[in-house]
Amino acid sequence: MTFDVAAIRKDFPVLHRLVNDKPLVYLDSANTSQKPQVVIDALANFMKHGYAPINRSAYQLAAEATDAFEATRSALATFINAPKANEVVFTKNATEALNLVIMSWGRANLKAGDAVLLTHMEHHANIVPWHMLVAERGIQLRWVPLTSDGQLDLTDLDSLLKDVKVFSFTSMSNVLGTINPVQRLCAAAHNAGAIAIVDACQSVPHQPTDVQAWGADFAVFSSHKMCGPSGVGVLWGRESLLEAMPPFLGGGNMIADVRLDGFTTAEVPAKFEAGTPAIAEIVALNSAVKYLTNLGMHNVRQHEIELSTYVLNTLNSRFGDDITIHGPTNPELRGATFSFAFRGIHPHDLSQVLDQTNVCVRAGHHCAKPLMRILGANATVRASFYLYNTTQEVDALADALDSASDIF
Amino acid sequence: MTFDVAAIRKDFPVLHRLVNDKPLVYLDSANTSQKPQVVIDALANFMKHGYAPINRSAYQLAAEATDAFEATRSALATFINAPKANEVVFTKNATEALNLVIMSWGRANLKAGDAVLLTHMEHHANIVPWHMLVAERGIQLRWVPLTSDGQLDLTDLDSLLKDVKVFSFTSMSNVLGTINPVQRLCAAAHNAGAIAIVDACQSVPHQPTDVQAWGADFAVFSSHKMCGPSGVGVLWGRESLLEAMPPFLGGGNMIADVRLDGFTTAEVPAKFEAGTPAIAEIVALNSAVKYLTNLGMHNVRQHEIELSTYVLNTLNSRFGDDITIHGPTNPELRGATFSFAFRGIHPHDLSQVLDQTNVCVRAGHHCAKPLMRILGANATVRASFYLYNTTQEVDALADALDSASDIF
Amino acid sequence: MAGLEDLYREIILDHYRTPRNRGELEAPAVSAEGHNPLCGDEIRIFIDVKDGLVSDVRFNGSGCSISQSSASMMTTAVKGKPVDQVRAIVKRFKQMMTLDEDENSTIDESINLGDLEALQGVVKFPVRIKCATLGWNTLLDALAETGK
Amino acid sequence: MAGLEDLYREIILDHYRTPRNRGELEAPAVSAEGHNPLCGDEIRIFIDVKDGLVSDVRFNGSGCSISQSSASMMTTAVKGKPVDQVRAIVKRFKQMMTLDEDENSTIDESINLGDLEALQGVVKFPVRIKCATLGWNTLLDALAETGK
Ligand SMILES: Cc1ncc(COP(=O)(O)O)c(C=O)c1O
Ligand SMILES: Cc1ncc(COP(=O)(O)O)c(C=O)c1O
Repeated sequence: MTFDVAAIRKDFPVLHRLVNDKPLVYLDSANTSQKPQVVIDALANFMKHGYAPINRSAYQLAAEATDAFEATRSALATFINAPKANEVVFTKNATEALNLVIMSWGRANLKAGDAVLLTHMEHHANIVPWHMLVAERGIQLRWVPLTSDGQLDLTDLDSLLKDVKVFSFTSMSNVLGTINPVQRLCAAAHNAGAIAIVDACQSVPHQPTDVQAWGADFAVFSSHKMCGPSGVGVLWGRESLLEAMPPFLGGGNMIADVRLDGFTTAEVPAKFEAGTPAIAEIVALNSAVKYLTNLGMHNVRQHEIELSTYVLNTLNSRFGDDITIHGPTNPELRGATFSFAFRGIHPHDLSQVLDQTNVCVRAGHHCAKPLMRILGANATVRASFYLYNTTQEVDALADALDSASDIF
Repeated sequence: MTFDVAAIRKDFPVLHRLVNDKPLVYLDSANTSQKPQVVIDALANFMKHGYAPINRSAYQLAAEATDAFEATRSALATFINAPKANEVVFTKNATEALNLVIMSWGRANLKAGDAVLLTHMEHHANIVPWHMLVAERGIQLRWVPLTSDGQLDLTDLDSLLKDVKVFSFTSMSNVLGTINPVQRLCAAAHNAGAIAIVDACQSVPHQPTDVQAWGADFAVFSSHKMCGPSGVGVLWGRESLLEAMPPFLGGGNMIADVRLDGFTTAEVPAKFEAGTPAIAEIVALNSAVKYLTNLGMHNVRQHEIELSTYVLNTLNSRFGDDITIHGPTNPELRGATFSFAFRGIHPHDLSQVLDQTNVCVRAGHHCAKPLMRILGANATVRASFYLYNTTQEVDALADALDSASDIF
Repeated sequence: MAGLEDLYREIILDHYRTPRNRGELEAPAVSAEGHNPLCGDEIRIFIDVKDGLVSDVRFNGSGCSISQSSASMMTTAVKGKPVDQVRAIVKRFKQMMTLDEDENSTIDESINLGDLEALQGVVKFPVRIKCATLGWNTLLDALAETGK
Repeated sequence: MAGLEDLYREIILDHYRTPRNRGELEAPAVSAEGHNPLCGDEIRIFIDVKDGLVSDVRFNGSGCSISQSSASMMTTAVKGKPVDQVRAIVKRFKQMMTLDEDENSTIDESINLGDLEALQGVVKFPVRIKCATLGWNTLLDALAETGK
């Protein structure tokens, strides 16, 4: 099967929207992805004909809703090759999933002086909760530095990992596009006696995922970046670790019993799913997983390697020294997410000009301020591509960049 | 305007679904409500034509999405008469909202020995997080008891409130239907020097809400119980209290700056909204608020008083001593949520039989196990009515109850 | 009532109305407690194991017709049986309660569930499977207690 | 470029390319720092207040054309003016930057914003309003510092 982008684009209604009579060139999928019609339909149809509470009621409508809800859990387990469906915990976004692991596992296992290893390319979601735990517990943070082409500098990894209890890192940088050697990093963590938490937000939507091959202990990602509805995040964790962890949020569904003087918790995953979840969105997420599975994640990855090659060739040949593209230059080592500096034009101004031709890119710090400081920038422009993007859209980006020079 | 239930029912597609050739009699709205077509359309249309990240990107699509998102915040502020839109914080459900207040305000303000007052009719969401804080901080919990007809017994309120730092209570019981005198309780809390947290989950969807008239300090509720999408909760809090509170979840959007050695927080409400929110769902929630506002919350309340009157008359006259309905007998003092015991038939069996005629009721402890113990039951059957329910559906419930006696 | 015959068979209702082996046992008998957090059902199983036999068994607690009758039928099925055979019966019963058979475990056809077969109908009502298995899982917990 | 004339007026680009009053001031001058968490822009405003006059003002930091030009134009507008008048100018400018006028505050028409009127076009680009007001809010913070 060849990957038919033209056919795929038909599945995404928003790509046919004209803004000021011009089509949308959506290059912000690293931020959040667009939604195919099947996902929108699944959501609307469930809300129309099948909406009901899950878990707590015995009537048929509720039983059907529960089955549809749990089917997504199983589908996700298969999608990331998790050993068991009950290792999949639903949260509101990847950020909550990270906070859950960091606070629940962290409070139970980390004490003053314990070391945690992060990297210089982490998203705030994998930094700020650790800072909160530093303030609360007096743990210490260490950082894996970067090479000049935006890869992890692993020269001193073993000494950095010495006495470390947790190594928490991103599988792919949301700024540089760098794909990290997750399997190797998990093995190094385990060798050092640490657990490995993988922030898989940027890789799960874009390439095949196998948490067992990774050898990870926890992984997190978000529905909204993988063609699914907003409002759903996923935490996968090894069952034995999840079982040993204290609960995170307290309330309905996460309990076995509640008395005036205390409570006992339910089994995983319920233990970590307090309150009414995003029922309809989680049901509809299954359609996104099916959509991606049908396309084939290997094909998605291949498409993005081809796009990346085209992006690098086009921008470098058209703009030469006027453009500085951050991150690896080898498309095999990166995803199709490109942060760049262009002719000294401030990113905010640049994105504003690009928007005049409907080229939607993000300007800012991309929730990675420590990395921005290392790049020596307050902000960058980031163009991020996904399965529905085309080489013509790369050309549209390049044309729009050209026109920015008219103003500044 | 008269309240035209027949017209309203047309707005809810699921109510026209036939299960085994019979229409659905959905009596589980205290658990989660059904969705009108306008909300489903708003969600689907936004996902089709307007989906984009909020807050962090400058292009037009994102600016429009941000405006739509923030419009819901303002609409909610108006709906509950909050002084300022930025006092409205989005969470994933009311449970997260309660955990946020309890953990963030609680950790900053409560120390060992401090007393917190709850009531015997609280939902687990307003009990378990407090138990977690008891374990973490050594605070002590006190409880307002109930009268025999399921109202708060306020005889000793002043002595119970002595030296209490927080009084946290539900505005309406999700089991008994009891409507509590929120304004009086907030005033009593303030007199005693305590803050007042109102779990408004069961009242916001069913009657007009005015947090200023209440004099509350915090209030929480859920979108999914008020005709809105699943996956969205709301915390309202006084600006000065929110501003003084430490953050809850750490990550993107909630920061002003992040460095390798620490972070500073954004202003409220961003400070409490880490990560990508339920963008599309929050946008669509605005349609639910508009829908309810157009119906008029006074009319909704009036309709439910009429329904309650009919429920009490019908069940008592048809079943006499065979039925025990918990909670107040005066429809003015209660919402249209009825827990009952019937002819000694176990609630689980009863709800199973009712389901044979598509009468959807919940059997269980309704996330209120302490209250169940006080009622002397492991479980009850609960039939809860909403704006789309009719007196014919009350009759259907009664008929279904009758048929249960054939089996047991 | 149409549709419910499979669930509420006469023998099930009989055990519900007239439970067998209801009560408690004194030490040295051991006991275990089970909860169904979904519906609040609670059950306690007492067993007396002597010379490798489950010489006596009792249950109490409260719950729906399915959980109570299943526990009652369970007591009659295991009372007086060797522990090994009891475990085999539990396994066989739980297999019957599974919608998707576990491919790796073979079904021991030599075990005749007898009256317990009446509970087969519960499988069509997935929410009730936990009710039917509550007493059985609690029995396993009680057996584990005897090993301590 | 079509559609952007309102945003990128010539005078704005001029202040961006050739910022006025860029730099720092030594104590006893005071300073304050402002961030735009959205885009990472940072600005620092230094002011020297003597005898009720903002006798000198400087800014540095980095940011987009709108934040930098607005800060530059702001320095020229307030330098040498009495503190009261400076506050009035800030208020007037922020009114101009508001889409919905605050009904309760009257507009002081006596204050002529001069070149600053060029920034009016920013209002059509709501995301950029925070860029335009960054320097001004930071100036208020710096004024508050002088009171300490
Ligand atoms: C690498 C990475 N980690 C974490 C997140 C946070 O995800 P979310 O906003 O869905 O919580 C993101 C996306 O914003 C990301 O790119
Ligand atoms: C009184 C009350 N409080 C809290 C909750 C929890 O709401 P949610 O499940 O939306 O978090 C509910 C509903 O389940 C409720 O009825």
